[in-house]
Amino acid sequence: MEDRRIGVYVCNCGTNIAKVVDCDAVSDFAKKLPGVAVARSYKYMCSNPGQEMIIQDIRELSLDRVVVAACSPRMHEPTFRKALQTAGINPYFLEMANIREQCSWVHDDARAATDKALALAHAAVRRVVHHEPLEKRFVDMCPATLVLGGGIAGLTAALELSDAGQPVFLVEKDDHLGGNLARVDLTAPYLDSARDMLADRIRRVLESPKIEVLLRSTLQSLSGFVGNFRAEIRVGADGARTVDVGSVLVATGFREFDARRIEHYGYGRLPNVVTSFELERMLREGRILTRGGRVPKYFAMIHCVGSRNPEYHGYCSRVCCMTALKYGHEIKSALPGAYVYDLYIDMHAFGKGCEDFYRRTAEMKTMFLMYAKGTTPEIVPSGPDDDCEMLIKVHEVLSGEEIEVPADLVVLMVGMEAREDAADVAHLVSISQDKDGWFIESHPKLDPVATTTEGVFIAGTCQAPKGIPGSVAQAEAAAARILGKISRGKIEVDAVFAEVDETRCSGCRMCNELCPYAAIEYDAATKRSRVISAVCKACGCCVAACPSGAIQGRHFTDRQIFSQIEGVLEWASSQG
Amino acid sequence: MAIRANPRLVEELEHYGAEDVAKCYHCGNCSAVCPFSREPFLFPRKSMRYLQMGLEEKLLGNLEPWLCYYCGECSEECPREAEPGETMMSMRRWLTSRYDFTGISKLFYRSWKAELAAILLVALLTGAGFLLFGFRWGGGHLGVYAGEGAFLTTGAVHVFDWILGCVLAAFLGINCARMWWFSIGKDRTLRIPPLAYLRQAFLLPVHFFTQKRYAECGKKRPWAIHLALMLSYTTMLVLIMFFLHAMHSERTVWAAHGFGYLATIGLLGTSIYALRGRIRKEETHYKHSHETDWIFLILLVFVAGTGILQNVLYRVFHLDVAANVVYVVHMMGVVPMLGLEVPFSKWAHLAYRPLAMYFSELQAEAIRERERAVAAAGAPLPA
Amino acid sequence: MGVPKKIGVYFCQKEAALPMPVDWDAVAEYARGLPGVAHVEVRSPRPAPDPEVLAHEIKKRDLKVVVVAGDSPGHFKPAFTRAVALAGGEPTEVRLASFRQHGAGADDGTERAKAVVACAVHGVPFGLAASPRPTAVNPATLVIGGGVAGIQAALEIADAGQKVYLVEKTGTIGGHMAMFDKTFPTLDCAACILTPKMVAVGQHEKIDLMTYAEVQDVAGEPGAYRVKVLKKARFVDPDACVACHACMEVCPVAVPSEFDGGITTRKAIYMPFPQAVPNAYLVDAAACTYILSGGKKCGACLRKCAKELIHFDDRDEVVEIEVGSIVVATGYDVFDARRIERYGYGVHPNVLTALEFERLTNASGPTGGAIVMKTLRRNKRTKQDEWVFDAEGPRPGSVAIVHCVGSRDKKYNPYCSRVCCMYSLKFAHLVKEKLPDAVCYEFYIDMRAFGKGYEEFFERIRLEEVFVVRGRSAKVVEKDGRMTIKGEDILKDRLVEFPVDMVLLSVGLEPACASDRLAGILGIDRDEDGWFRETDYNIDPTGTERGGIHVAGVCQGPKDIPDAVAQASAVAARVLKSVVSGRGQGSRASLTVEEIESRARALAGA
Amino acid sequence: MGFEPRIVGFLCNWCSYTGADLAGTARIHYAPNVRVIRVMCSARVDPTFVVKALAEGADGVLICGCHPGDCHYSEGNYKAMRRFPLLGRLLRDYGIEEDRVRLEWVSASEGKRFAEIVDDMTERVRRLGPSRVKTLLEADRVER
Amino acid sequence: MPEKKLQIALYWGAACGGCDVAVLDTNEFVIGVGFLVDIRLWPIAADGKYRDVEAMADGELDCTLFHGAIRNSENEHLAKLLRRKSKVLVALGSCAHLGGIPGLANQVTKQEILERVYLDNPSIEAGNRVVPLPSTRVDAGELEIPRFYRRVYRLDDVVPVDYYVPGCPPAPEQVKAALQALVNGTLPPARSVIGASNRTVCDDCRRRKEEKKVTRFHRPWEILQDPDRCLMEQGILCAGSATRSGCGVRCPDSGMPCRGCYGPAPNVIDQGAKFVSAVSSIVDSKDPREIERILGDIPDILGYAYRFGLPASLLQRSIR
Repeated sequence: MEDRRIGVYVCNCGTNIAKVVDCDAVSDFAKKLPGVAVARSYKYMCSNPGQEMIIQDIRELSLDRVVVAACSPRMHEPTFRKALQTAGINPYFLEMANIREQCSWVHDDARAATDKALALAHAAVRRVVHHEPLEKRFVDMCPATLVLGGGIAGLTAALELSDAGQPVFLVEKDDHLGGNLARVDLTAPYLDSARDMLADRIRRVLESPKIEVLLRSTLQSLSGFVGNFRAEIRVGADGARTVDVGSVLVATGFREFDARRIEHYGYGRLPNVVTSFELERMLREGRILTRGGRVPKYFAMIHCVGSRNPEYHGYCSRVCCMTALKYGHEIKSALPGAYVYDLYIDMHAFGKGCEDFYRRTAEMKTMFLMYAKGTTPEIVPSGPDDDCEMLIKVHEVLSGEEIEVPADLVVLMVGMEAREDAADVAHLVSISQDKDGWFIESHPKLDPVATTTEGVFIAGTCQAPKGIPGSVAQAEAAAARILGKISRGKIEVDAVFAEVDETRCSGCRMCNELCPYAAIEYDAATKRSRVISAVCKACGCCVAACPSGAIQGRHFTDRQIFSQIEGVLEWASSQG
Repeated sequence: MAIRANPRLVEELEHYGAEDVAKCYHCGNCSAVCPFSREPFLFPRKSMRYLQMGLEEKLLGNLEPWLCYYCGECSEECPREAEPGETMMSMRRWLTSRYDFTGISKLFYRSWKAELAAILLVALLTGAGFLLFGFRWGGGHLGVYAGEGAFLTTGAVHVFDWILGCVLAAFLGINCARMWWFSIGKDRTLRIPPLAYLRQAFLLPVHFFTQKRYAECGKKRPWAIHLALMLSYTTMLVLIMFFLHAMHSERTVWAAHGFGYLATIGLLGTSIYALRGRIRKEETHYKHSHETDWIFLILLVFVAGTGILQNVLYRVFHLDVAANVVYVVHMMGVVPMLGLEVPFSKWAHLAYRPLAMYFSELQAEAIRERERAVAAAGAPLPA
Repeated sequence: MGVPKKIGVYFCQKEAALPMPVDWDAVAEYARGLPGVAHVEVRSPRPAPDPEVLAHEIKKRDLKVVVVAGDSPGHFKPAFTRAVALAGGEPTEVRLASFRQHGAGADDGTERAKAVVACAVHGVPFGLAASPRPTAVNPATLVIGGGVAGIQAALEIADAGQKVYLVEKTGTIGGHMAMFDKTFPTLDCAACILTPKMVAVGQHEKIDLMTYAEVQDVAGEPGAYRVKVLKKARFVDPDACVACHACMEVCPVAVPSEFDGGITTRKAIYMPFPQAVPNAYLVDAAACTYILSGGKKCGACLRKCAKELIHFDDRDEVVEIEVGSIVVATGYDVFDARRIERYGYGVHPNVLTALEFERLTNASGPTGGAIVMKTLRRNKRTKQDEWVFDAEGPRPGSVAIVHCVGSRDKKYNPYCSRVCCMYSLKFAHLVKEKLPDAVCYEFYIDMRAFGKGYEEFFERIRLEEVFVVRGRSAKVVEKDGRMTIKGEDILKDRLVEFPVDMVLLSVGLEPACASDRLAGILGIDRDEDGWFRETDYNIDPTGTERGGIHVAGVCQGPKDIPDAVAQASAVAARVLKSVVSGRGQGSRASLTVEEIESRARALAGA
Repeated sequence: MGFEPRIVGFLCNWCSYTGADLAGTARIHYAPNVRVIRVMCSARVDPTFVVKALAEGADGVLICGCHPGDCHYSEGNYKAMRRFPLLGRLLRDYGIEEDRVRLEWVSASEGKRFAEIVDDMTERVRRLGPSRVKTLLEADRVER
Repeated sequence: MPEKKLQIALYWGAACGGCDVAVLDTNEFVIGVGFLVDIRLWPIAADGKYRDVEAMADGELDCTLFHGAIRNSENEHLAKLLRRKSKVLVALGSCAHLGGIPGLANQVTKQEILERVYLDNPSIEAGNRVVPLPSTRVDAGELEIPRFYRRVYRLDDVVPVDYYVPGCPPAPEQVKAALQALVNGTLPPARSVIGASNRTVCDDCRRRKEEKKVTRFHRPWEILQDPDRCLMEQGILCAGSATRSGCGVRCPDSGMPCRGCYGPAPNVIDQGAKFVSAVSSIVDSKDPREIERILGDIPDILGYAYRFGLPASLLQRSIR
């Protein structure tokens, strides 16, 4: 260690640093530190001459470590790393001391600032001694993708990938493609044909030579890591397939809320209380009748069935309002003399064209009745003189009145909920679920399709309730991620990651659950944990937690940080 | 007890001009911008709501439409163009038809052809009647307009006026009584002490003659126009009912005629202004016109025009024959206008609106009293 | 094919349908000539089709298949479905031929409509028969707009190893998101999640970042566009500038800061914000004394810059680039609250728009995140009194937040801006967090808390004792010397008048002002509200009729950050797909009716 | 000269270090007593680092991470949050004053907050006086 | 058979004598040892005087097994003396290695100890307030007793140590192995830990390990434990993961958690801090109050974390 040849470069940043920090004092001080071969102070280290100076010194003085005391590493670390690389030494042999943003710009006492700069420079010198050469590595990327779920999201992603020439295995539990959308006839707000858009996609998928569709199939197990997954799939009753894939897209969709759970709506008990999907079928078949075979006159849509109610699901299912409005239009088209009521809480008509659709539904004299969140309308039998099957009683909040409306057909706008097998899927592909059972994305804002498991993506309603455009966009976004990885052929693994020293790991599994990216694998046979470096994001959580010191985080090793601690303090104690 | 909603009412109200009420999504903007809306009468949103839901009973007892003077601010600010102002107007028409026990009003509002036919019929009957009277029974001459031997004697006309007036007052009185019943009488929860009726009675003439509430609107011109029209009309009514002799005298009685001319000019001017407004549709409250509005305005212009024409013909040009003919024609306008418009159509509001001001004050007082009682009893106020 | 089916084609229109450049009679005539068509009927808007009458007709004519054609034929489909069912037919044999959905809004509307009808008659989805011919594709991509959507799309494409030109109008990337304090519903800090992405863009070797630049002209065809980009003079070399602030400190000019929503000022030589990418200064030529005086006055910065990087002789330059795909991510402008006079914006000093409040409450804002009222202060330079934010200023004791300002309103923007409910709730939260004693009112119409975790956030706000008033407030007035907000509390059946110290207007989103021009340059459509039109609302929310040009983010329609990001990534998929496979997507406009019809015929036979 | 505390700061790269940089770009002045060591995430801060710093003579240790829910690594800061109470108790048992070690959340936009925290901490540590750890350890040292 | 028997000494500093018992627990082996070595000093088993040791030539002893910590001047003196006389000095057991249980006294001051033992102790007769002093004047002259130090040291703190055999007490087999290596001359390079593994107790623990998420900590007697499952996962604070193995997993095998007597794993500098880090990492909550509650179940964290090694920790002692 003592024979290190360290170069220390103190940037004046014009006067930005030099105005407050005595840069020459810093370089003079550094010169005397053990291992320091050269120390210089210069006007602009980041400028070309500045970088040239470093490069030249590395070559001529055979420096093997470099410290730059300048601005924040967040600004110029890449610049100087490049300079080291140009000079022919490992770019990670660099350490920066931030004496601008965190020193000269925030202090006006020149002495104190210079002291601080000295301490920081000292720490950097101490640290850089322990820097190790790190290389970016690459792992293979298998171009095939496993898509779970043959609904609109799965179909879209499969098509995007296969159109780009990449193989896809599309696994669908059912015996046909289309998922929940196959049950829908028209879509809100433009009343376009869902059937056409599905027919188009299904046909393309089936005709694509790159897509292998596995119907009546389920994923049995998934092993490996990004770029190198192996999936076992059960096909049909007793077939089995093992496929190697580089990425997995989970697009398993949703299931509808079971309206039976809200007993007082009487679904399953009252003949003319139906779910939205049942009305959808009536409309699609052109047979809109009560159970008794009568053409209904009064339709009541009850919104938020199972949604926005803490007893069932606290969240909004996002599409039901627009679907109910759509039914309003459809009913008036199929039965021009019918009356439609919408019993709603808040009208969620937020998409493109949706507010307009809402307005037009209102213009068609759909009667909107607002009930309060936390309450529910009540369905009661009609009297002998009524010309309807049932009456709905509701505390209507916009008028403040208790009112009743006649109804022949009550339509329960059932919300979406996570599928019953979501937990199994989550476990198989090691992703997490939120409290409602939806799969959790890597970052709600900036990474809505990735998961914390590298190489596993989610799209569509398995992530959260959403409409068709949202599902399609997400599916394509996931395809973009996958294509991005495939198109580079290899997966670049950052040089900085955590690694387990297997000779020291005792398999205590303390770390296993800590990694948000599931980068830590436990091998039951050897009783050792292992960090999949391709998946690791180098946060260092496991490093800090490992009670046996078996995990080390590259470029942020205990050794390096200890030296830094000693560096900032030792100097200070000797000076002050 | 739950009230039954009726999806058909909103369809029915279309006949009365409420075409856009279904568009309302209840943002509450209108009630808040309305210069007249104040507790406990929050309108127009709430009335719109009752209408959307078809709560007929609620609407029938609702005086709020009468508290609205259609200044148009609500409609201007409505984000959905649901035309709350026009909806209130339509509700006034509907209420008029409901107060009217004969059902004639309903017929007129639902069919402008029926109204027009009725007007023509009454006009023809009136014309025929006056001609018969003039030529046969009155003993006058077509060549004499005023004084001795006049074609239509003042006395006879005066008697006719009073008979007509009494008939109209009877109709209107019954309708007003119905209005009271719907809005106050039927509601058992409202306790109004008899004295309160007396105490607040001053509101009737005040609102009748000043429409002072209209003046609370941000824009003053509509109020001024309306006031001019109302005062002109009232002046004319007083002149005709009480000073017909003076009006009819051979010489010009400026004390009467001065007012007469002023009132006629007022009537003509304001109604022409209103007609022009309804054609141009620049002002919000003129944007939507029901057929009955046109009929009424045309009648008004016609009556005022013929009224002044006969005067001018007689007094300026001394053309007695022409004046008499115009007089008959004038009466053919006046009688249907008064006979049909006052009890059964638009003109009824001259009675309903001051009454509504009066009743609503009584209601408000009773509501406040009830709330005070509830508060005193310690029960929580409705949130 | 066997015996041709008896097909009936019904042209139906709604009264309110938009005027479309379609000659219906010509299309009807064309439909008559299609195989199997037994009956063609152009229906007038009124009366609406009566299923029972239709059933009778269908039975009489023995139609086996019904094609409903028109702008939005879905509106009539249930009637026809029921009619066919009543007539004993197969309800699945009712097909739609939607002109609007399939882009018959362009100049060749009639031709497109014919093709749409032909596909429906053949029973082939239009998208299948009319998929554009693939083109060769230049692997480079142009991304227009450096907001979060543009950044995401650029990174996504560049990370896959493809060249990207990112053109941004202002001096830095970051867009609106960089201005935000927290993002709903997780309340994570916008800068924390955005700046790493911005830095990544700035440092990406595959991204050619052109800030302070505008697209001037686009020529060529899908897969091979030639784009002229106007690079406005920055007057400071962004690569060499070390962001030392020395120049800014001496600049005597102060103009409203765009980044701070106008609530603070910046200099004529400025960096939009401290984390700007590129992290360098630029000169606002419209404000700089030196430039305006032709070099006769000032020049203080010139003398101050130790690196001598300020070059006032810089000129705008036009560069031409060649790209295969273009991603449009130009974002939005916010609604100008001055347009609604009754809210008193611009009259009452403490009526703020959402963006202003974002900056006020931002830790990097003028008050360090303290929520204060504006106070009157004399400007030493102009000798005038000004309303300014001062970190030590008085804290508002009551704040009202008004939803839907400019949105859901036929007079302004009829559409829902989609994000305001949530950001308003966020504001309420921030107010309660920073000023626990402050009274906070929210005036809303519908609480559109529809996304993941949104409803829970709304519940949380309620627990924080924010007064949530259902009823959009009507106006802000001065009453007894205090600002007062008036509205109807619908659920409580009261007219309310709250004296408030501060009013926040939740202004909606509007298409960016230049989007009209850009649509012209790019040859893409805008919808009636001004947003760029996508190929298909549902299944192609990012494509445009012009092949190789994609839309992402809010410029296609209001959306929140997750949706904008997802869409931006989706666009990247489209671009990467074409680059990886070498097959770009051509314009659909290049297909003729005959071609589509023959393809549909072939597909139907297959 | 009075006592100038020596404080070691462990700042997470994504929020707090960026926030500290922002304080710089915004020229927000604060006490020069904190010497920053950058870590990728507050979860990397091993309690050992804290005791090491104290043993080496630090008068205070400041740990800063992203606000809860904001972590660049989803939930690293929660791990820091979990470790802190137990570490605090450990230090208390050692007799080290509570104010010497602090865990704070600083976002990338909170340059001002960072400055305030540093000032406040410096002031509190200044009031506590120099840490006795190192002096005592040195005094205890036995000649071998 | 070597020509000359090995000369060894066994000595105890501040210790309980358990390590001696551990030596004896090697059973018949220790008798065999007797044939191979001369035990020159072993206070617990044989008579011997300090002056005999002082009389030895430097390096005369081949090896000294020193157990016990350094608490007073006598301990230090003998440690230094034996160091001088021995070729090889072995720190036997936790006390010599890390400070051991006596090291827990570093939580309090010398003053507090004296007060507690001699003044505040309930077993002390009322009025008896005698505190020993290093030197007392009696009729016979100046009476000296060893000086009581401010704190406890490890052996290593006062003399350079060649080998460390951890454990409280060291497992007899490990003692046996160490003695055997000594006799056979197969000792590893100096300054290393012998008689222990390079991994932690978990490596040898037979209990099933799964994923760790703890919402409540229990004392061992508070719950009915699953005998096959990791104690930590059951909420029993077990230091096994942070402790060198070699003990034979005696505690967890008998249903008690590991207390950490073998000291930190080779790469770990501060056993207690690492343990705190690991334990708190697996607390399953994101709510500060909840976290406090869960961790609140752990009593006396300093005692737990450094039960056998407080003087070996980075901070070594309480600064009160």
